[in-house]
Amino acid sequence: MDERQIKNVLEAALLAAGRPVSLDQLSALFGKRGAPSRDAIRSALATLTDDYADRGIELKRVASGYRIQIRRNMGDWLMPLWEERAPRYSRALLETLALVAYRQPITRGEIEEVRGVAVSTNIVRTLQERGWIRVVGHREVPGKPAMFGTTKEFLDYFGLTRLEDLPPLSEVRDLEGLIPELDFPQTLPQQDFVDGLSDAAEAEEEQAAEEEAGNGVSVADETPAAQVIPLQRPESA
Amino acid sequence: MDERQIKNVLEAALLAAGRPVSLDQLSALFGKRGAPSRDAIRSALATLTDDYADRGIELKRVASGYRIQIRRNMGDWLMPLWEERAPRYSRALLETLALVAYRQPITRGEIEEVRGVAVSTNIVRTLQERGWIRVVGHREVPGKPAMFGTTKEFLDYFGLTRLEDLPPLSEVRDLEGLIPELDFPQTLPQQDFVDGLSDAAEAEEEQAAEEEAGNGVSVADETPAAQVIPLQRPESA
Amino acid sequence: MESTDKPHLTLVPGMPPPITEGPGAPAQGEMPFALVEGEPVTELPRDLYIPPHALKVFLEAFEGPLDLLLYLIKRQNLNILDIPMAEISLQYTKYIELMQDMQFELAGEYLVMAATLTEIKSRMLLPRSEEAEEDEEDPRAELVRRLQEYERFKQAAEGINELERMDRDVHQASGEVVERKVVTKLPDVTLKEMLFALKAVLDRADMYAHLHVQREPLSVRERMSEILTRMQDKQFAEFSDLFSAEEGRMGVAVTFLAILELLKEALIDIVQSEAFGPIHVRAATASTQEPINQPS
Repeated sequence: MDERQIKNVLEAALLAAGRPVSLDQLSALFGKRGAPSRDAIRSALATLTDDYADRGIELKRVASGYRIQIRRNMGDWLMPLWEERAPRYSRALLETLALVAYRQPITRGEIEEVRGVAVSTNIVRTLQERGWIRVVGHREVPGKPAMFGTTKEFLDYFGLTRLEDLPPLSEVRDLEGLIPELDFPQTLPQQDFVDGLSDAAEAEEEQAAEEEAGNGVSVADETPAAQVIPLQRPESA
Repeated sequence: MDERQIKNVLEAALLAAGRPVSLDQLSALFGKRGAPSRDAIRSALATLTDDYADRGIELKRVASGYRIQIRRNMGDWLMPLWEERAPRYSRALLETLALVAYRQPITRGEIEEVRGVAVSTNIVRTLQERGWIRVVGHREVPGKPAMFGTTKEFLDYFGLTRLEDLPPLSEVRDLEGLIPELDFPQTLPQQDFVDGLSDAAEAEEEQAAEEEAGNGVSVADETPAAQVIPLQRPESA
Repeated sequence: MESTDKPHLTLVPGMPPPITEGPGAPAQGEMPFALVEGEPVTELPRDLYIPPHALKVFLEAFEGPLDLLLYLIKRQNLNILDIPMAEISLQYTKYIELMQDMQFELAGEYLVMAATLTEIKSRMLLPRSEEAEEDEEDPRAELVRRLQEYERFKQAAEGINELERMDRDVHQASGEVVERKVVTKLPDVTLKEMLFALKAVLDRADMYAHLHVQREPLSVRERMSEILTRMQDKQFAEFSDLFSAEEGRMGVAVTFLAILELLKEALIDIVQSEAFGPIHVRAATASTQEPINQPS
């Protein structure tokens, strides 16, 4: 049995095990008669180490034996492999975001007043971590509550150049009427959005439907709204 | 980025994942800017296949992507590593699985019709738990029985890329001598397979497979194993 | 079991794998299909007689009546297309009787098959007119079709069993990942989703009117946030610094409205330390509330 063969068996064993294998265990693979000496095995392991020298894997000796591991410097490359998909945002979060956008600077208490329910710390934290809202000051009332405003990242994400590009509230109020202007798919009842928000599959279908329907027609959220929506400035009250 | 680097990333990713990784996922490792083309990735995978040619491991293409696996002929060597033997499956289970694979979508009643005996709930449950079959719909007959189909995991487990890779069903021997008026289909209609591939992703993979074949890129399963590893069988103790 | 005309029996489920080493091991290619009292049975009985102690194991090896019939046909090297019905149904019935004598838990399917065989046999024995013969198909046809169909899938099952199987024939290769950098892909939100959420909340609260949300254009709201942010960075800002000539008349107006609104909401203070001196803007603090010169 030549070294190449020994090396092949060792490599297969280490990769099959996916955990450290001791020299004894490696040696036991070859049976008794005609088994390579421990030195021969060590030498084959050394060659294997050299084989991996400029590769993304390495042969490492650890307490309980030898293992083949992914080199540390490969970590960044492999990140997409472990990518986890976060669950979709709740309706409460979207409502909070919308209120911050339209009513900034606004405190949590004021959001709660409009929504009629408490806004969880979690929602505020999620929106801050996402970089869409930030604390812009504190209101001078007891407790000095933080006031939130939207960020440039928020505008970038939604393809807006300025906050003003958001449709005025009067039009949000009458979203159905706004739909044609926004190139919203006509067939999509409003209910679908509100109720279906948690359903990722549905949302994907919607998106697919839009792409299909939109032969050259830009979808509202992908195009700077300024070009798409010929909105009038809201009348002052 | 030269091919050696691409190859190193791919190898590390496949070994790190410990499961099949699709071409899309492999492609995503390289980010967007300056990413190698799919052809470059396929070409690197082909080189990797060649690298492993006389080794104990091989790059295999299965339904859900590529995986690096220990070659079949290494099994005897590595036996001491496995603490438990792979489960044996009963003929009843394998026959049921065969019917689902070749005749999907198929109901339990239809399986029983061919096999001439009742299919135990246990078998169906085991196959579902293994993730090899799943309910793909219900037949519009009284009782609305579930129809079963095979999964990508089934293909992965048996080292197949698509259903067509299954060994062909034996042809029905000619009945003409006995009953000329009977018109038996000579071969299994191809639709049996094609219908089963309702999964769009699967269809895509197939296309990719075809493209790959067209590129003249050979992957492990196309290489005769005999040429590959000239290892002796381990001596019996 | 090398020739194909011998029965296609595989190992009885639950039996140990074939012994390939050690003394007394059967020669290569001769696989026991069952172990009876520890002794491997490598050959199927040539005729109906089966040692009683082996019968149960033997019969359990069949997957049903079709499987048993296929075995009977193959054992006698008969052409499946030309089954001698009388002989086959006799043999089949004898096995059924054996099973019943053994109190073998007999599936109903076996009895149904026995009845079918008897029926076919009787139909074949009955004389038929030429006309009838033309109309009727061979009574064996349906049985043959079922046997053939079953045989195909029996072979297909064997084919699947021989496929390179994960964890049995091949194994996933994996390297250890010492440190995993897990990233979470954040959910996507569309503008529409947000707008509909807003509409929902407004509809629900119906506080549209008294919120006076549309009192100021959004640009003023945005500017309010900007000014407040500047106040956070530095305690003071010079009033004139808040305006940018490049924004034009409209921009100046927006900034001015924003400052007024902030002032009204008591979010900023405006201070002027001396007449005609520079006006400073600062974040409001309850303790440092001072009289201010409010520009009008």
